[in-house]
Amino acid sequence: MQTELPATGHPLADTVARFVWLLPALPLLGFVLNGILSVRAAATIGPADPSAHDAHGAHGAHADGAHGDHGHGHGHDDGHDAHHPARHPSAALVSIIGPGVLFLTFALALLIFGAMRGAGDAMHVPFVQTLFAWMPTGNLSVDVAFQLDQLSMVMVLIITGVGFLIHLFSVGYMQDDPGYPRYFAYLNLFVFFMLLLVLGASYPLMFVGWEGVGLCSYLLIGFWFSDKANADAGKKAFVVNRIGDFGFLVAMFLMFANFEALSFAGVGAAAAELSVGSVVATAICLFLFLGAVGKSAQIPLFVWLPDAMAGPTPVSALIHAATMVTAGVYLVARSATLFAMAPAAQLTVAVIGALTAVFAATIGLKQWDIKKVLAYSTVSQLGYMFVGVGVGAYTAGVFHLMTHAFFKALLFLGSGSVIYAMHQAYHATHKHEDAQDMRNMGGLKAFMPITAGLMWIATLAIAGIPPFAGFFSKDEILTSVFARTHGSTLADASWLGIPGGVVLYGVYALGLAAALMTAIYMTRMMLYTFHGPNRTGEKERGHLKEAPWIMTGPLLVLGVLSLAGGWFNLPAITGGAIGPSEVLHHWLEPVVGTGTLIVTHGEATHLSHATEYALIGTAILIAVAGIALAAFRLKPAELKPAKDAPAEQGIEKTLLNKWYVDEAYDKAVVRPTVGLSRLVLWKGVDTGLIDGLLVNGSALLMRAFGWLGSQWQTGRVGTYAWALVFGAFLVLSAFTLR
Amino acid sequence: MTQFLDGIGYNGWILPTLLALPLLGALLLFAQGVTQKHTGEAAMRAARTLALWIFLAEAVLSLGLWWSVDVSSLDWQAYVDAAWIPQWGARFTVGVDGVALMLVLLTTILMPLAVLGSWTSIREKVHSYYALLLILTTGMLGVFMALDLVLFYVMWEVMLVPMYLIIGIWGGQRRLYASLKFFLYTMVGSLLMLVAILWLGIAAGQGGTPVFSYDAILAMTRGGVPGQFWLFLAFALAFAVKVPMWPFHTWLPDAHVEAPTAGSVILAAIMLKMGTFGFIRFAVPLFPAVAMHPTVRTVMLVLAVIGIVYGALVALVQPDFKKLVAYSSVSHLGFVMLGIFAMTVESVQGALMVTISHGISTGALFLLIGMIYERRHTRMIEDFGGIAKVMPVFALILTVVAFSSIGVPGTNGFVGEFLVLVGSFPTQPYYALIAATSVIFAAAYLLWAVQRIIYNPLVKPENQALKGMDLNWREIGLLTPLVIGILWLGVYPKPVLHKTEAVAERMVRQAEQARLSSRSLTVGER
Amino acid sequence: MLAESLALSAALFTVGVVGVLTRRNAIIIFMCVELMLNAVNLSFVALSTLYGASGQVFVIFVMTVAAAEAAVGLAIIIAIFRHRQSVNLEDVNLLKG
Amino acid sequence: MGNEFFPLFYGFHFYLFGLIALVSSILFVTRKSPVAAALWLINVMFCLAVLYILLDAQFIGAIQVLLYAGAIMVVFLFVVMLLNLGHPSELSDIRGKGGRLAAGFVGLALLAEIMVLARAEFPAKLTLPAAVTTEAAQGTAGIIGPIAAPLFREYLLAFELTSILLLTAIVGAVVIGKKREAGDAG
Repeated sequence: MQTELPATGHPLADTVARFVWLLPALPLLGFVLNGILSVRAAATIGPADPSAHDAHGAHGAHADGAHGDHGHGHGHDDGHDAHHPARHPSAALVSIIGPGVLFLTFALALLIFGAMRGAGDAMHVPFVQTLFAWMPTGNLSVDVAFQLDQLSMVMVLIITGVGFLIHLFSVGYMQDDPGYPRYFAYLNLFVFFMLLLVLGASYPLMFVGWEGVGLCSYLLIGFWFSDKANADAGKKAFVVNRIGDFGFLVAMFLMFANFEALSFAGVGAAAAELSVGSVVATAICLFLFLGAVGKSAQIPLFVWLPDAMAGPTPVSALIHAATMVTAGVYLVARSATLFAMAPAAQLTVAVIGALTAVFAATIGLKQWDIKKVLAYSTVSQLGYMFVGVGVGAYTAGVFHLMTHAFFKALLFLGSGSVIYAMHQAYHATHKHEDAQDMRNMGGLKAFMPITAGLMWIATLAIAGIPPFAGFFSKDEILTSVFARTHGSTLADASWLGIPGGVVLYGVYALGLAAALMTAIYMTRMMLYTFHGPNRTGEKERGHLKEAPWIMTGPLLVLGVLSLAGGWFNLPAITGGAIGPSEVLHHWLEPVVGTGTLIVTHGEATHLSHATEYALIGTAILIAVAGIALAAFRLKPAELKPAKDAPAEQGIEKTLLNKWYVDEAYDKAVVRPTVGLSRLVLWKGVDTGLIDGLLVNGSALLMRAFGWLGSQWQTGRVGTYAWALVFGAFLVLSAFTLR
Repeated sequence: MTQFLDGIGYNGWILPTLLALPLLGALLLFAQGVTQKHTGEAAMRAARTLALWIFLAEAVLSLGLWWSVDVSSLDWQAYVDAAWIPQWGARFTVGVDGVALMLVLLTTILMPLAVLGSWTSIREKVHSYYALLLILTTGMLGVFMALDLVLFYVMWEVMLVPMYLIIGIWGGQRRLYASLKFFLYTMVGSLLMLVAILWLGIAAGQGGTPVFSYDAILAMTRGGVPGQFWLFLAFALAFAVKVPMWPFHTWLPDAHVEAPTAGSVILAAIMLKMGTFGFIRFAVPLFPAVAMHPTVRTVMLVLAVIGIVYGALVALVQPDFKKLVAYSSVSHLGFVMLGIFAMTVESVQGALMVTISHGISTGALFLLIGMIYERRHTRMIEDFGGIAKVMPVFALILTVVAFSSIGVPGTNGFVGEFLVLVGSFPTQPYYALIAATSVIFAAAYLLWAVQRIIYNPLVKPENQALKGMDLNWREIGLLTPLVIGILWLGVYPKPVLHKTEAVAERMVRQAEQARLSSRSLTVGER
Repeated sequence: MLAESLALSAALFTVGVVGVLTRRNAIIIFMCVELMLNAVNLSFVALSTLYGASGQVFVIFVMTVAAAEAAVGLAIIIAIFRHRQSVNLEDVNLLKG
Repeated sequence: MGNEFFPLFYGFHFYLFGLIALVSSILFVTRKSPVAAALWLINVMFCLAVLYILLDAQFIGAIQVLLYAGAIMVVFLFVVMLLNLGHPSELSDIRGKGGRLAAGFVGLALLAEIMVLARAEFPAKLTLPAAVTTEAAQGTAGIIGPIAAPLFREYLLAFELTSILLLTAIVGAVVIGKKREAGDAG
C-alpha cells in the first residue's frame, strides 16, 4: 500500500537524519526528567493507612507561593511569604534540563536540515523511518514512522527554534512559580507531541501528536488550576478541540474505507488517482478541515483560543500563537494533493479563513486585555493562513505561518514581559489590579524601551509594512487569492451555487478589510500600552522596569527574525534584486508543488507585473491607512484606569463581549445538551422510563400480584376449603364439558 | 520460556489449577476464620495477607499462559477434558484461545490489585469477604475457560452469587436494592440462556445422552438449527444484560455505586467482559446466520450506538463520580458491541482491545475513587475541588487514567476505539459516524468531573485537611501496573492484537460465510 | 347395586363437602371430613366387587389414616381451644404467613 | 354372591340403609349441637357398615363398626364433652344464608358433575377388564383371606409404613395435646 522508498535506500539514510527519532525523543526525555523532579518534590506520600487520620505526613517542600502571572485581578495566595517566594528546590536543574533538551533538539534539527540541503534532488522523495508497527490488524497497518521532508523540516525548525527561545524566556518568567518543574515538564511534553505531529508519517500518528498537543494545551492553560476560570478555559479548549478531532477521525475513517491507507504516501498516491471534484476527496477534505478548524480556532470553533490566554504568557506564545494552532494549516498543506482534488473544500477553507480573519479582527478592536487583543489577532492571522492554503497557495500559507510564528511569538513574549513588569510593580505595593488591562498601562516605553522597540517591529510586521516579515507573507497570500480568480480549478468550481471566481473576489476583499483592522487594533494596542501618560499608579510607577536579560534576549532574536523573516521567501517580482527570491517556495516544491499545480491547471501563476504592483500598492496603502487612522483617532491621554473606566455602550459593548458568541453557544449548545442529558435522558429515560417503569415497574406489578394473592391467604381454613372445592368443581367441569 | 513450560507439562495442568486454587484458598480462609484465635486488626491482617498470597500465586502461575498458548493455532490450548456428570452428558472441559487467554490474564492480574485496593476499607467479616472474592475468581476464570456449556453455565452462576453477597453485605446505603437488582437482572437473562443451553444439548445428543461440548454444538449449529432465532435471542439477552447494552443497563450504576471498591473494580473490569466474551464465544459463532441477519444486526447496532451516545450524555450530568464512571462504562461497552456487530477484523479486534483497555482504565478509576473515598467518605463530585494542590500524586494518576478513558492517543483507550471505528466505518458508516461523536462527550464529562475534583479552588476545609494524605506507597504500587498497562497498550498494542488476531479473523470469516449463504433466508424460516 | 353405591357415595361426599363449607365449629368440620372419607370408602368397597380385594385393602389404609388424623387433629383442636377458648375456625388464622 | 339368590332382600335393605345414611348425613350436617351431629354421624357409619356387608365386604363392615363408630367417633364425643362444647353456641353456628346457599349450590353442582361423569366413557386405560373378580380371588380363603393376601404381599411396605404413621400420630397427639403449664416444663 505504501509507495515510499525503504528507509535504507534513501540518500538520507546514512546521514545524521537517521537520528530523526531523537527529535521527539529528546523533549520526551526532558518531560520524564522534569516530571520526576516535579512529582518528587510535590508529593508527600500519604500515611500507610488512610483510615489512620492522625498520621499526617511531613509537609510538602513546596508552599503555595505567589504566581508569576495572574488572570484578571486575581489575588495572590497571601498568608505565605509573598515577598520572597522560595524558588523550587530543583529549579536550577530544571532550568538546565528544560531549555537544554530544546537546544539539543534544535541543534539536531539544524544538522538534519544541513543533511537535507546536501541531499539535493534526492529529497523529492521523503525520508521515512519506520520504528515499529503500531496497530497491525486485518487490512490496517499503522506504523510508528517518521517522515522527513521539506514541509516537516520547516515546521521542525520553527517549533524547535521558537520553542527554544520561549523556553529560555520561561526560565525568567516562571522563576518564582511553585510549579516550576511541572511547567517545564508540560512544555517539554508539548514539544514532543508537536514534533510527533509534524514528523508522523501517517494520519493516525499525526493524530497522536494532534491530540497530544491538545492535552498539553489543556494542562498548560489550566496550569494555575486553583482558579476556576483557568481550569474552565483548559477544559473548554480540550472539548472544543475534540469537536475538531471528531472531524479528523472521520476523515481518517473515510480514507481507510476508500483508500485502505492511512500513511501520507499511501493516501497521496490514492488521491492522485482521483479526479478533480471527486465526492470522496471533498468529504475527506471537509472533515479534515473540521479538524483544522478546531485546532486552529476558526469559525465556528474559535471560542477556546481567547480563553486559552488564561495560561502563562510564554505558553500563549508557544502553543497558542506560534506552533500548535498552526497545526491546522500544516494539516491542509500536508494533504495538498487531496485538497487539490476538492475545489469546493478549498473554497470552504478560504471562505472560512477570510470570515474568521475579519470577524476576529473586529473583536480585537475593542479588547482591553492585552493578551486578548493578541489572541484575537492570532485567530485573525490564522484565518489568513487558511485563505492561503485554501486557494492552493501552500507556500504562502506556510510562509505566513512562519513569519507569524516570529512576530506573534515576539508580541506575546513582549506582552509577557510587560505583564511581568506590571505584576512585579503591583506585587511590590500589594495592590490588586489587573496586570493585563491596557487601561492600567500607558507610557511604558519610558520604563521598558527594549520591549517597546521590539514590539513596534512586530506590530509593523503584522500590520504589513515593508520590509518587515509580515508584509511579504500577507501580500503573497492576497496576491495568490487574486490570481486564482481566473484560470484555476477554484474559479471553475462553485461554492453554494456562487461561482468560484466571485467567491475569491469576496475573499480578497475580506482579506483587505482584515488587514486594515489588523493595522488599527495593533496600533491601538501599542499606543495604549507604551505611549501616552502612565496609568499604573503613583506608587507602582517606581517599580516598573525592564525584564531580566534571560527574557529580553529571546525577544531580540525574535525581533531580528520579524524584521528579516521576509527574506525567506521574497516575491518573484523582486527578481533577486535584494536577495534570492522564492527560497521557501522552491524548498517546499516537492511536497506541495503538485497540489498547487493541479489548482492552477498545471501552469505557474500568471499575473502581469502591473497587476502585481497594483496589488502590493493596495496592501501597503491599506496598512498605512490603518496605522494612520489609529494614530490620529485614538487619544491615549484621555484613557482612564480600568477601575475608573466608564462602561461601553452599543456596538462597542457588543465587540467587547465578542459578539456574544460564547453566550450564544452556551444557550444553544451547552445548556440544551446538559438539560437534555439531565432532565430527559437521565431523569426521564433512565430513572423514569427504564428503571421506574420497566424495571421497578415490573417489580411493582409482581408485588401487586403478590398482594392480590395474599388477600386469598386469609389463614382461615374455611377460605381454603372453599378454594379447594371450587378448584375441584372447575376440574370436574373441565372433564364434564369436554 | 516455552520449552521450560513444556518441560513441566504446564498446559496439561494449568487451567484446572487456576480454577482450583482460589477454591482451595477460600476453604483455607474459612478454616482460618473459624479457628482464628486473634481478633480485630490481627485477624484482618491474617485474612487479607493470605488472600493476597493466593491471588499473587494465581497471577504468577497464569503468566505462563502468555508463552505457552499458541495463538496462531485455532485449536483449543491448554485443553483439559474429564468426565463430570455422565448422566447429563456434562463434562469438565476447559481450554483457551487467544481471546480467552487475554481475559484470563486480565482477571488474574487485576484480582491482586483489587485486593490491595480494598486493603483497609473492609473491616468486618473480613474472612468471608476475601473467601467470596476467591470463589468469584474461580467463577470468572471458569466462564472464560469453559468449553462445555453446562460447565459454562455453572460458572456463570457461580460468579453471580459472590458478587451479590459482596454488594449486599459490604455495600453502601442502598446495597440491598442494588444487589437484588443486579441479581434479578442477571438472572432473568441467564435463565433463558439455560433453557437454550439445554435445548442445544438435547438436540446435539440426538435422543441419547445430551451433549454439551462446545465443539459438538458448534458443529451442529453450523448449518443452522431450527429455532435458532430464539436460541440466539436467549443467549443474546443473557449477554446483553451483562454487557450491559442499552436499555438493560440500569443495574450497573446502582451496583457500581453501592459495591465496595473491589466489587466495583471487578464488576467493571472483568464481569462486564463476560457479556462481550459471550457474544464473541457463543452467541455469534453458534448462530452466525441470525447474528448477521440484517434485522438482527441493525437492532444490535442501533442499541450499541444508543448506548455509546446515551451513556456519555447521561454520564455528563452525574453528581456521583462512581455513577459517572458507571455510565461511561455503558458508553465504552457500546463500542465493543459496535465492533462485534460491524464484523470486520479491525472492528472485532478493536472490540477486544476496548474490552481489555476498559478493564484497565475503568478498574484504575474505581480504585482511585475508592482511595479518595477512604479519605473523604464521599463520592459526590461537588464535595471535592482543588485536590491536586494537596494530593499531587493522586491528581497525576487520575489525570492519566482519565485521559486513557477519554481515549487520547498514546493511551490504551484510543487504540481500541480507533480500531472499532475505523473497522466499522467501511461496513456501517452511519453508526460509526454517530459513535464517533462520543469522543467529544467523553472529553466533556470526564474533564468536567476531573476539573471539579482535582482542580478549581481548594476552599472546603475537609479537602484542605487532605494535605499530607496523598497516596501511600501501597496505593501507588498497585496503580503503577495499571498506568504502565495504559501506556504500554497505547504505544505498543501489537503483542495483544497479535494474540487475538486469529480468533477475530475466524469469527469474521465464518460470520461472513453465514451471511452470504443465508441471503435467501427469510425471517419466517429462522 | 354398584351404580347405586357409587351414587350414594357421591351424595354422601357432597354432603360432607357442604358441611365443611357451611360449618364453623372445628370439630364438626372434622367430622364432615370423616364423612367424606367414609363416602370414599363406600366407593372403594363397591368397586372391589368388580376389581378385586385391593379396594378393601385401601379402605383399611384409609381407616388407619383416619384414626391417625383423628388423634392428631383432635389434639390440635384441644391445643387451640386451650389457647383461645374457642374452636371457631373463623378465629383461627394461623395459616396466614 | 348373595344377591344372586335374594335380590329383593338385598335390594330392599340396600336402599333402606342407603336412604337412612343419606338422611342421617344431612341431619348430621345441619345439627347445631356437636353432640347431636356426632350421634347422627355415628348413625351414618352404622348404615355404611350394613352396606359394606351387603356388598360382600363383611370384614370391612366389622371394622367400620369397631373402628369408626366404636373408636374414632367416641374420641370425638370425648373431646366435645371434654371441651364442654356439647350445647349449641353462637360461635359454633353455621354460616349465614348466603354461605349456605352457595355451599348447597356448589354441592349440587359437584354432585351433578359426578353423575354426568359416571356415565361418560373413560379412556381405556382407566377401565380394567373385570378379569379379576372377587369371586375368583376369594376362592377358598374365606372372608379375610382375599384382603390379607394383597395386604401382606403387594402392599406390605405401605402396611408397615402405616404402623409408623400411627406411631407418629400417637406421639404427635401426646405432644400437642399435652397441657403446658408453668411448672410442668418436663
